[in-house]
Amino acid sequence: MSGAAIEVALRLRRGDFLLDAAFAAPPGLTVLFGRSGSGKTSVVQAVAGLLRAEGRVAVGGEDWQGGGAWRPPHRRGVGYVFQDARLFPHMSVRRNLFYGARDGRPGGAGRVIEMLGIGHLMDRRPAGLSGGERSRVALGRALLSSPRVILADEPLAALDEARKAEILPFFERIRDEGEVPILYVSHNPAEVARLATTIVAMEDGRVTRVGPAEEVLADPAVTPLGVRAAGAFVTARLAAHEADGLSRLEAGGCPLWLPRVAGDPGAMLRVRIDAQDVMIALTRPEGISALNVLPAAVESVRAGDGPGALVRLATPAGPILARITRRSLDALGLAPGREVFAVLKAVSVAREAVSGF
Amino acid sequence: MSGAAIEVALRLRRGDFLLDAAFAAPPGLTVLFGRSGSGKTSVVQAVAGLLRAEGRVAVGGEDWQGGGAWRPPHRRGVGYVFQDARLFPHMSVRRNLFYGARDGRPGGAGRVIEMLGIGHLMDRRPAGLSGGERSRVALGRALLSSPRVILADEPLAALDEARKAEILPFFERIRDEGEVPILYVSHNPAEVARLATTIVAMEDGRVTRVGPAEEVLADPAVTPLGVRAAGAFVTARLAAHEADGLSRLEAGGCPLWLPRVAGDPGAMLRVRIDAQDVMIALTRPEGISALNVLPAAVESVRAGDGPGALVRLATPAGPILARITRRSLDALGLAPGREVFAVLKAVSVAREAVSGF
Amino acid sequence: ASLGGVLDEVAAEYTAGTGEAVAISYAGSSLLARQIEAGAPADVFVSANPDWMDVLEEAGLVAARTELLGNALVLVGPAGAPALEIADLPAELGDGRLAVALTEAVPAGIYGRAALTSLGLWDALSGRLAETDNVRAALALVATGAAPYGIVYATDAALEPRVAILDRFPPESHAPITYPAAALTQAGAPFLAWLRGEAAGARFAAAGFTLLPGE
Amino acid sequence: MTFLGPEEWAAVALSLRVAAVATLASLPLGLLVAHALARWRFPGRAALNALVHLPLILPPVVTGYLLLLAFGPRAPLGAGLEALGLPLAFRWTGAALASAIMAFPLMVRAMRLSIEAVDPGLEAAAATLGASRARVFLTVTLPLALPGVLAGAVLAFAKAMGEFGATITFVSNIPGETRTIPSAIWAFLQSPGGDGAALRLVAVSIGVAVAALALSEWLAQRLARRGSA
Amino acid sequence: MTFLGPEEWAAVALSLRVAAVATLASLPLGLLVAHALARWRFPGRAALNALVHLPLILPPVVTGYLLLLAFGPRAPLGAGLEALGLPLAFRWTGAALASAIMAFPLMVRAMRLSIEAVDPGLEAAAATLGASRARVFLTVTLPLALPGVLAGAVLAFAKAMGEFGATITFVSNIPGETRTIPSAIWAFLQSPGGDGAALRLVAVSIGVAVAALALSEWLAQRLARRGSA
Ligand SMILES: Nc1ncnc2c1ncn2[C@@H]1O[C@H](COP(=O)(O)OP(=O)(O)OP(=O)(O)O)[C@@H](O)[C@H]1O
Ligand SMILES: Nc1ncnc2c1ncn2[C@@H]1O[C@H](COP(=O)(O)OP(=O)(O)OP(=O)(O)O)[C@@H](O)[C@H]1O
Ligand SMILES: [Mg+2]
Ligand SMILES: [Mg+2]
Repeated sequence: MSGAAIEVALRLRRGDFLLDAAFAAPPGLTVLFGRSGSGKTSVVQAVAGLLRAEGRVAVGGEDWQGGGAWRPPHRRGVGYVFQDARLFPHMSVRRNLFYGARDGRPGGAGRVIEMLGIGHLMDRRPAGLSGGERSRVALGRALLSSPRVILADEPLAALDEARKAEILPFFERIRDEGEVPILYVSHNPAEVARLATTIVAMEDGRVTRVGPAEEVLADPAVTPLGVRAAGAFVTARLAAHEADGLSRLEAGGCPLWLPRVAGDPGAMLRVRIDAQDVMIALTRPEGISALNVLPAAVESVRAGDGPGALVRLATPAGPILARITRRSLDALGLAPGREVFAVLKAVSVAREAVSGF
Repeated sequence: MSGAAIEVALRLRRGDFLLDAAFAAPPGLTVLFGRSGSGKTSVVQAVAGLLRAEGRVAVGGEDWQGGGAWRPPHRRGVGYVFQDARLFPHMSVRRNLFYGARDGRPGGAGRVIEMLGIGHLMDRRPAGLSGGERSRVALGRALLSSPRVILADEPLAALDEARKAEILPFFERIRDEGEVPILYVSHNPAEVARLATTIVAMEDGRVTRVGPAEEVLADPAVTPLGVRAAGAFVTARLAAHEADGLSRLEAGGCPLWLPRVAGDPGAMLRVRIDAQDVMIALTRPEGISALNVLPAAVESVRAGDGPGALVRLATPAGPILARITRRSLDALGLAPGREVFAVLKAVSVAREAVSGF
Repeated sequence: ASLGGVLDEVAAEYTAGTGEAVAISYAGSSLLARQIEAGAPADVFVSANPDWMDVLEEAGLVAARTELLGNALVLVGPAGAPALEIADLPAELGDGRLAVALTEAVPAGIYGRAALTSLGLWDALSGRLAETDNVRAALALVATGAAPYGIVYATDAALEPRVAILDRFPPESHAPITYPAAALTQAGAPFLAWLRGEAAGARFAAAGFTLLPGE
Repeated sequence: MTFLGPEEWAAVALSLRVAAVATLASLPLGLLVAHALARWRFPGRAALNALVHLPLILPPVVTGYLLLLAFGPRAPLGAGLEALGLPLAFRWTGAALASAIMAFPLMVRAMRLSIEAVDPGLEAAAATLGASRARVFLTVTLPLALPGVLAGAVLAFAKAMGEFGATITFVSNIPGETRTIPSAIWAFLQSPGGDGAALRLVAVSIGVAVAALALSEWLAQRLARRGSA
Repeated sequence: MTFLGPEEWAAVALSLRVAAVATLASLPLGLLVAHALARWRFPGRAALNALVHLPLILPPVVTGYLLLLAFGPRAPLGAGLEALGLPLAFRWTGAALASAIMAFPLMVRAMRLSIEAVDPGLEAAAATLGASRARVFLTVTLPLALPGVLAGAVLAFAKAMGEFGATITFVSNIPGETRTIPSAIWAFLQSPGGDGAALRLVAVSIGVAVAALALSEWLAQRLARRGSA
């Protein structure tokens, strides 16, 4: 596949475990997703050249291995954030951070250090750090090595929500600049939903699904992340920041109010709307605290085995998903073609769910 | 304080960092909560006797240290799940699991192993495990040592949601049996909200807030977990499991429909309702997919600096919180005393948010 | 130590003749003397160094002593080297070294030093020595070519094909080289007598030793 | 066997016995000392460390001579041990003692290095699981330090096979009792014409050592494999 | 100084020089060999391992004799080195060579143990950060193996201070040039009445070694402290 930023076709045996994974991902952030033990770290290590797998690895159009060729790890230029931090215990945090910085302090180092909140730790050794501090330094070390690809294996698992919220935009920025592809392992549905350009779902060493995040997450038939992660992406233009702390967006002519989002008026934004946060009403509701009401038509209905059902709605803003109970489905008589209203609380749209292009 | 299951008053210097933390927690699960580097692991290590802090530690009414006395770690009987797994690299998973099992295979071992999904790994060595597999074995090892207190330092951080969902009820069961107190470190608001009996919030080595989880989480003035974690607990009786997969609960005379919960009809349950999932309507909404509508009266209103506001509502089921925009607050004219309706989607109440007593 | 080999043969004959086994412990004279002092279960002591025998005698450990054997000191060079007068050594040595056992500690070295001194060569040669911990090591230096010349016992020189005897030191240039032997216990007397016997004498003579009349 | 004469065989057998006994008998003490030096803080630690290294620093003759003074039949210690049924002077047991002492610094250093490399966090983990100090040592520290224990044993065995100066000084060079391979080689080298026999013994010595090395490397590899799968 | 005579002082000074040079000069090769034995797989690895251990197994005299055969002035190797300005025969340089070779197995073993204990995951991490094999070795493996390097150096130094048999056989005993402390001690012990002088040198020897040990322990502690804070 041409235009792919990361192309991988690997075969590898580790004891009883057989890895046989192939996928190609466009520029941006590719999430490797799957249960514990499904082979995510194995794929990442093979891309870094640390596990010698058979098959092909190509990044940014360069062949790193395949057809007998083999580029050794130190010439691959990966920024690998290990699942275990793997800091050098005999070096200070500073020396750890700049170990991979080929020529001194790379530009932007200050920004990275500030974002990670590790400025006050520079002279410590890893043994004197807390778990989360260690994982932040490990992240910084990989980012500061001016990598050609970032391999991040659960980089935020040990961090608190506030810190995560500070780091996520950084990944988004790299993703949106599009120059350095990112291969990102995560178990966190919110993180995946927010960051992913492409999702690669793994199971038992094999790839069970690859596709653009929008598609994979909005496909009610495939919910590798669990049904609670189902949702849709809406493209909207940022119209104005309003006085009471809300931002007004416009999507297909409909206004959409969200808690203040980042960006200048006029910017195009991508907003993720979780199926779980959408209610369906037969008449436009009045006197209710939900601010966003979109006219919609039921496109399809998919009832599962449990009490829930996923309803796909066509709105002027694009298709969105709603997750409701089967009881409501019946009570409201929802069937394809039915005209309804989609109701969405402004505060339900997490700040993390909005990103630029 | 008498009746406390865990009592701690510690002073310790680690480089620049000063730990000065005291709290007493009743039986159940005590969450240590705080940003990375705030001293959570230090407290846990001091309770285990691995860090020699000045001060007092008493667990289950026994004094472990204080007043010159010192009980060495191996006689404290803690089941410590380390932040880094710390498995013995030269032993098989089986030998790791049963290392602390004083007399052979403790009863219930099979159940723990199955819950953790590590039965097929028993003959492997830790080097042959994935990150999540390692953390599961570490959890199993601590649980199988028949501890007098469980110290769990971010035990689930490396696990996928499905696995977490399998393990959380296990912690709940131990919590609810009440015999083995648990000190639990976590960054995950959903986990905290679901598990905590008591919350200890830490900042910079000091305890900034201790209290029953219901109080701490429902107090709009203190949201150590971030405003998105605010919520209230409602006590309800499980009335019936209905045919379409929903369970009917009764709380203060009001019916509450939730996706099927565990338990037999008649059981008393504790249901956590996130402030974020509650909408407010001036009239009882009709023709809408939300199943749960409770009559309510506004008790208090707290508008923050941002676009949001927390509204405390008195309902027949007890007080609940709603998080809405300031704009809606104004549009609906909400003020203390006002009669309204609280609207809650059945699917919004996560399965994890319901637990027995 | 220079007695190794011959002594084994002599002891084997003794065993064959009397049926009594003999165990021989080879080591430097100083070492053996110290071990005897410390209580080693030895019956007979044959020493290359009369001084150490004196020490034992003074300590009252010696039952009967006799001067068993004598030896001669020779100048050796690599096999095939032209003959050389000892007196010409200083001139011929060039920047090479003269291999010799320790001149202050090891008997062969002590004799060598005395001989060089009485020949008036000590001052010229004392700075050009390569001293070793035993005669065999000195011999090895010559045999391997590390040192062009060496002073060793005649008995050692005779059995090393890579060296040739260039000259002999006059016996009067140094104290007589004697190997005193002593019975340390009553049990040692018969073997000591055997050592002085004819069969043993023939063996020692064949190995190049001179037989001393005793006392 | 035509390659070696009966006396030479006796020396080989004796050396093997001496080296094996020296190695095995000093192993427990070596472990204890190594653990103490690696992990304990106590007064006299520096002195113990120096004492352990002494045999390395002193010329072997001196060590042998000191042994003779301490354990000779006339010395109280030696006499006492003899009364207890463990005669050392001029016996192979004494050769084993001399070899063990000469090899001790090598053994202790290797073990100590490996013990120091064991992650104290794992020992702490074992303690939280209820293991006493002794159990922690036996089940965690020792197994993880096995590469060093093995290396220490191999070094000690090799050193014991090669030890000469202290041995000959302490227990002399008595065929069948204390004439080990090195003593025999030395004796052969001293007597004119003994080079051939010396060479044969050197060859045997090398053979034994190479076999011991190969065995230890194989064991170490098994250990390593065990650790990684 | 009245404690030691000028000749004895010369022996002490010489021993220090020989031991220091032997230790420092063999350090790089020791590291290389230790790294090779610890981490590389190549044909001849077992043979190299055996070769390194040989000086431990062989009686020192034999090693000295072999050195004589290899590095004597008549031997091509020895002659070649002499032509290059590095004469060994009867020179203190030769004594250093003999000591270095005798100490080599101890040095290599200690270094190898420490190198084997370095987490390969850290070396892999360094490689992902663009470090070449040489840089990985110099910035990660070597610093982390420093305890073993230090231990190896100390062992080698101590051994070199005590080495006697191979040295005297190879370079004999020339006052001021090759008469090291052990040679002097040995010589004193040979003559009745030399014990006093020998004892004084033994004391000096112990003093030097204890100082070296103390220095190394202090360095090791600094290293350890560095690693944990
Ligand atoms: N050896 C040390 N020397 C100096 N400071 C230390 C040392 N060990 C820990 N600290 C500091 O102590 C503080 C508390 O560490 P601790 O491990 O208890 O944090 P934590 O709350 O568990 O954080 P995390 O969530 O990141 O695991 C941190 O700021 C850390 O930098
Ligand atoms: N050395 C080994 N021998 C045998 N099996 C191994 C070995 N290393 C890894 N495995 C197995 O390979 C599988 C994939 O491991 P990998 O580390 O890639 O999983 P992962 O998807 O990263 O899991 P996690 O989310 O738990 O980190 C696991 O089932 C693991 O048990
Ligand atoms: Mg992984
Ligand atoms: Mg921590």
